[in-house]
Amino acid sequence: MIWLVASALLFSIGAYGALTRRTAILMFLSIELMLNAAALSLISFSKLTGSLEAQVVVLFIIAIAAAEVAVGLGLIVAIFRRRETTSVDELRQLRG
Amino acid sequence: MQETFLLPLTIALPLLGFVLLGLFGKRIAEPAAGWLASLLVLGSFFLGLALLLQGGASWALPDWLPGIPFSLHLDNLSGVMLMVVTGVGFLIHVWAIGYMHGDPGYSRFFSYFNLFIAAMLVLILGDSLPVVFIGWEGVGLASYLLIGFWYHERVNADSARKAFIVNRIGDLGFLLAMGLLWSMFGTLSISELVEKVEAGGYSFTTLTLAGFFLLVGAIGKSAQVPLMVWLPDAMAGPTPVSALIHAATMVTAGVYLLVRHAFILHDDGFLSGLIVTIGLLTAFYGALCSLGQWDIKRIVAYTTLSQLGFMFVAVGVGAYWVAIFHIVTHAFFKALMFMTSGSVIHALGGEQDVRKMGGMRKYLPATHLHGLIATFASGGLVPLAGFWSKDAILAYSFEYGPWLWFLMLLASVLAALYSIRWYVLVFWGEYRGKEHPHESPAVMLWPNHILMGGAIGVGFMGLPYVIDYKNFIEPFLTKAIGEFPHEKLPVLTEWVLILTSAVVAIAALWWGFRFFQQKMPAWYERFQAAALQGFYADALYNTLLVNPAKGLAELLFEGDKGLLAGFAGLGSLVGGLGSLLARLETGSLRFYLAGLLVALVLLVGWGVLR
Amino acid sequence: MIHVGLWLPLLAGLLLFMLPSLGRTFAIVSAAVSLAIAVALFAGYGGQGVAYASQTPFLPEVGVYYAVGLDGAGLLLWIAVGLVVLLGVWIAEVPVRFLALALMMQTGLLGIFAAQDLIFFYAFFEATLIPALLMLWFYGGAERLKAIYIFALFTLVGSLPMLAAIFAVRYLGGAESFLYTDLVAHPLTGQAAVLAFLGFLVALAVKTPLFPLHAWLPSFHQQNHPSGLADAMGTLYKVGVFALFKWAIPLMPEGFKEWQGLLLFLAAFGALYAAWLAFSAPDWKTLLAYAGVSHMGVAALGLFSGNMEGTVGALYLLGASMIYGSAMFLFVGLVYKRTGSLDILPVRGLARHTPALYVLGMFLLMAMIGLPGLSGFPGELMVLLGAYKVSPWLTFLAFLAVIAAAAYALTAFQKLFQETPQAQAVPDMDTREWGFAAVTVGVLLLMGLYPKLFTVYLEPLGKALAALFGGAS
Amino acid sequence: MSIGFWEVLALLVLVGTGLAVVRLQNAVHAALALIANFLVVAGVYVALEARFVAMIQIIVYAGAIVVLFLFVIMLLSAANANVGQDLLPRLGWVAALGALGLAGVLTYAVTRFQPPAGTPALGGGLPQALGPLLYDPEKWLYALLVVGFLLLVATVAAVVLIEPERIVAATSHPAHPQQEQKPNPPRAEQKDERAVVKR
Repeated sequence: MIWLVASALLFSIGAYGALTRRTAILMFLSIELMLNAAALSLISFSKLTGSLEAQVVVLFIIAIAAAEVAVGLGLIVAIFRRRETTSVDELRQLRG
Repeated sequence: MQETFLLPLTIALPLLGFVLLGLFGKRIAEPAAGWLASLLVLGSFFLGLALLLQGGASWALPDWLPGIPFSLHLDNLSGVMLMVVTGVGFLIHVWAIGYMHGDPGYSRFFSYFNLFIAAMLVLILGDSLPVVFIGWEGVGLASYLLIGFWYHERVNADSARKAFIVNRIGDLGFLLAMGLLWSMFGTLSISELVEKVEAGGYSFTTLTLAGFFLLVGAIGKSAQVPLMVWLPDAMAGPTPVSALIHAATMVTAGVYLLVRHAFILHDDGFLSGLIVTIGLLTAFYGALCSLGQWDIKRIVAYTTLSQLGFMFVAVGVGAYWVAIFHIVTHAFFKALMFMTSGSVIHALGGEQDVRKMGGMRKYLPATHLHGLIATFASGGLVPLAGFWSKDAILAYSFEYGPWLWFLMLLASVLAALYSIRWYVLVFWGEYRGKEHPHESPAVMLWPNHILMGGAIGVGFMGLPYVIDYKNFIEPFLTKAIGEFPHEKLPVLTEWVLILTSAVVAIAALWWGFRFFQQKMPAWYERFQAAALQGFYADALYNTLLVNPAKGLAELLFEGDKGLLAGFAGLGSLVGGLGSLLARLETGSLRFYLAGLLVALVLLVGWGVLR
Repeated sequence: MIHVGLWLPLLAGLLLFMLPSLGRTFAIVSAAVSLAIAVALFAGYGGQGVAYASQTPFLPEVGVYYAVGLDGAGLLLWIAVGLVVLLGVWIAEVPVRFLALALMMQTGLLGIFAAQDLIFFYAFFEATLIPALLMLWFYGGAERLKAIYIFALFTLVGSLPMLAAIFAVRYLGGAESFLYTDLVAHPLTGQAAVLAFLGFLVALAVKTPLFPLHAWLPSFHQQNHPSGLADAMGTLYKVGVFALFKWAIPLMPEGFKEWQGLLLFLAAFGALYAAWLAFSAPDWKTLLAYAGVSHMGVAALGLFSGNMEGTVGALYLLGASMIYGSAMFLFVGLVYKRTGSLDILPVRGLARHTPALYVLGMFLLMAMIGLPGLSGFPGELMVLLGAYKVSPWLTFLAFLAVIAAAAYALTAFQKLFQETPQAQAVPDMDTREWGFAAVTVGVLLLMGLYPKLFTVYLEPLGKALAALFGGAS
Repeated sequence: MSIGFWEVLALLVLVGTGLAVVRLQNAVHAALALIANFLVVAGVYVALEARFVAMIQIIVYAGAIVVLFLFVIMLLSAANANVGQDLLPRLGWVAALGALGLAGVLTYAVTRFQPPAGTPALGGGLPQALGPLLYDPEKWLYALLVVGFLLLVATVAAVVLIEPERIVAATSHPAHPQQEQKPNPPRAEQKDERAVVKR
């Protein structure tokens, strides 16, 4: 049960970070934290309900996170090469 | 009575002329086009005559529309009308061959003319009301085309349009009559309606309403008060048009329609009173206006109006055969009057102002004779055609009420006056213009000779019973119209009436003959000024109806734009909301994330706390 | 054959759109073949009921079938559509892709009239919008975007309630499928019918167009290509009366009864209103747009009368007005070709140089204002006979438009053709235009003089509709 | 489950390193804090009978992914978190409030969770227990294959993203003209459209 609370706290901290961090890399780090919190909650539930399926799902989460990081960091590098910045506040082309 | 396809053939002949001349008009040389059209009408005449002598004919295409056949029916009533339309029509066609000589639209003219004859025949022969209506609007179309024949001038085009629109008011009455009769009886065939009306079992008030609607139609077509304004303007068309359509045939179609529906009208005090009133008003209005005109054709047009009023009175008092009788005599003498006018116009190279005429009896002896006879017939001189038919109307009016007889006598005095005024201004005095008048060619004279014969002789088929106990036309027509109880006046009264009207007509003609040769007194000048404007009826209608209607049209048009703006406003409400929301799209990633977080809190909170 | 007739125009249109080098001849051949098929179907029609019916499961789980078939009204309208498309691709001087769009639109229109499954009807009803919008988008006038916006707003917003009502009809009515036969056997009743009818009504009133939802029409016509082809197709798209007759009223007779009074009034008032303000129209397309609103008001009045005469009149008038209305737009296109403008003023006096065009215009105009003997009249008369039974006063109101129609039509006509002796010289009709004129005038006369050709097949439909309301005739 | 000393300590370390990840101004430090966090999480996994997952967590997450982060930070010299201008300075408050609210809501939610009685053993979360699940076509086999494919695609994508010019140049072909050579759509029409939307 305590690990569920821990996961909730980590998730919230990650969300806070995602909002307050202004460089893309650190924002990404915060998001990894949130992802991890979700995995933690899954493992906790696995323990509480005795289901191995949740652990399988966590494996998938980790694999997909790897893919996501590869693409995400690739994007960051590509954007940096074009605009010489990693600040997300300066990337505002998508406004209505 | 036989079922025969020859009946539609009478219509098809002039229609063929319309098609041929319309399509190949340019390739048919000038006189040929006119003769082709004329002969086709003559063919129709003989075909119709043959069928009539065989005792009538009918033809029908059942279920032309659901429950409505396309049926034609030739009985004595429609037979007489057919004779007039094709007979007089043929003469006017022939006359027009001369009159329209050299016009660039020569074959177009005859094509329209034939279209008119065909439509008029449909109107006359139709047994099913929608078929009658085809003819009814068909003659309206032909009239529109012919009034605006020289459409390059705006005034002609305007007149044509006015005639069509005003006629459409009457047509609406006709349409509503059809709707009402259909809802009452479930049939629109006149022959079946007769039986159903006799059978009874309906509300008489509703039948009165049906009669009223028919009357509205008749008023429009026959240019009665208050829809009379189009007829004088219709003189913008070529003179043969005025003679054929706006004197002899089309304008009498309203009277014909009422007579056809005598079975609806005859028992109805309200309707007959209304018809008499309208007829009287028109008779006086036309007569008075005619006395103030300077345009030779407008003079005659207003006299037509007045004579149509006489016919309406005849219908109103229940003298249906007399109305038709007057149509016949009127067709002859009024066509003659118009064509005499036309000959004079022709002689003077298109001049229509009587102030620039005069003295024509020296230049145009034959035409002068035509004019004289026409004047006498129209003025009601014994024993010309106009006298007998008018006298019959007067006699029936006396039965209806002596006051009506008196008023009608007054109207016939006016009729004598306007006829003689026309005659005097055109043929007497000295020539006041600068042209070199020349007599018309034979092709224009001969039709007039024949019409003159008619204007003299045709009245003898309807002599009063005191002279000819069993005249020809009354029983002939009554067979088709229906017998309505009618008391004959005592012999003495009848004689007194005949003599009175004869004497009065002679006196009025004589007095008018003297009066219009003098210089006009001041009171007459003032009267003339008002009469020239038709007593301001046009101005009144423009102020009261036409301009407000146009104004309302503009108002509605602007209003409709507003309606669209209103709907577009509803749309832009959504658009406005959208642009409000679009401002949330700041492009800032963190801003979006904040929104995501807030939404997440709210959603999860709602899910958990629910 | 019905399937060929239905899908051939779409295929031809797509092919032509991709290969514009096939040219106008290809479009003409396609349109002629469609018309020939429609005529052949009509000639082979046995009389009663839905003929050439065919039905294939499409989504049988939810009860959607590809079901088509034609009754008397459908055949009449197929012929009208086939004829107008043929005339349009024959005469209009437009880019080839424009013709292709018109052909594609033809399939949608034919589908609307042939569909025997409500979902397919709806699909055709909406799909037809696409080519119509594209024609306006690609080839419209300077302010076409505004017109598109309004057109799309009206039609799309209007269609949503109908979609909802379609499902209401099927599931609340208790039918097994969306097939017409099935739905008619389970009509919706009670309050649900009243609301569902309103849902249909909103969509169909836009396409009738019925006052006050006609407001999109003038700008639609003003902005469309001056050749008139798109306007002609738009005129064919006025399917509201048909859809009300075919679907809305039989499926929800109770709902219709509830709205009948209001609808009669709107139809009658709209007929007069549009005819009256058409007098102030500054250009021909606006004038014709309002004239169309007026005619459809009359047709709707007949349909809403709910008796045999009114229904027959409404359907006949619908078919006739599709032909003369479209032909009028195409005719105005011919005028535009000569004068370069569609404004009614200034006076142009064309008749001196173009007597043949003048005569053609006169025929069309007279058909448009319902002159007896031409195609507009039989329908108007039957509407009158039907409507008078139900409401004499509203009939009177609506048929005041007869007078107004004469006023606006003849006035505009006079300014275009008459007056002005020294008009600018323009060429008269060429061979191609003569062909157009001959066919048009022939059809106007045929429909005006021998309405029996179609009314014998419309009469049973009218009787069936009247029977819904216990009408004896 | 009783809450002992180690649990509390692990919780405190988790929260502490988490806060360090989101607050430290040096990105390298933040990444290192994240590694520490992940290692603790891995320990927790072991305690929760998920040993295989714990190993993967250490190898892939702490080992590979965060190291990748460190690479990029150094590659771009982006160690400083305070770059550019903060365009939304008041967002910090929103974030704090939101995070607190989220924490409260989530905590409330998870504390109300009632575990079912009599939990079966998880087999320690060893590969022997997970393997049959992962490779069972009835269960996760296809998902596993798809994820494998996804990883491949992601790898290729990353390469393409980072080296776009060279790759486009290598694959360019006369039959496929470059994007830059395409004529721009007429500008006027787009303006029209805007005008309508604005109104």
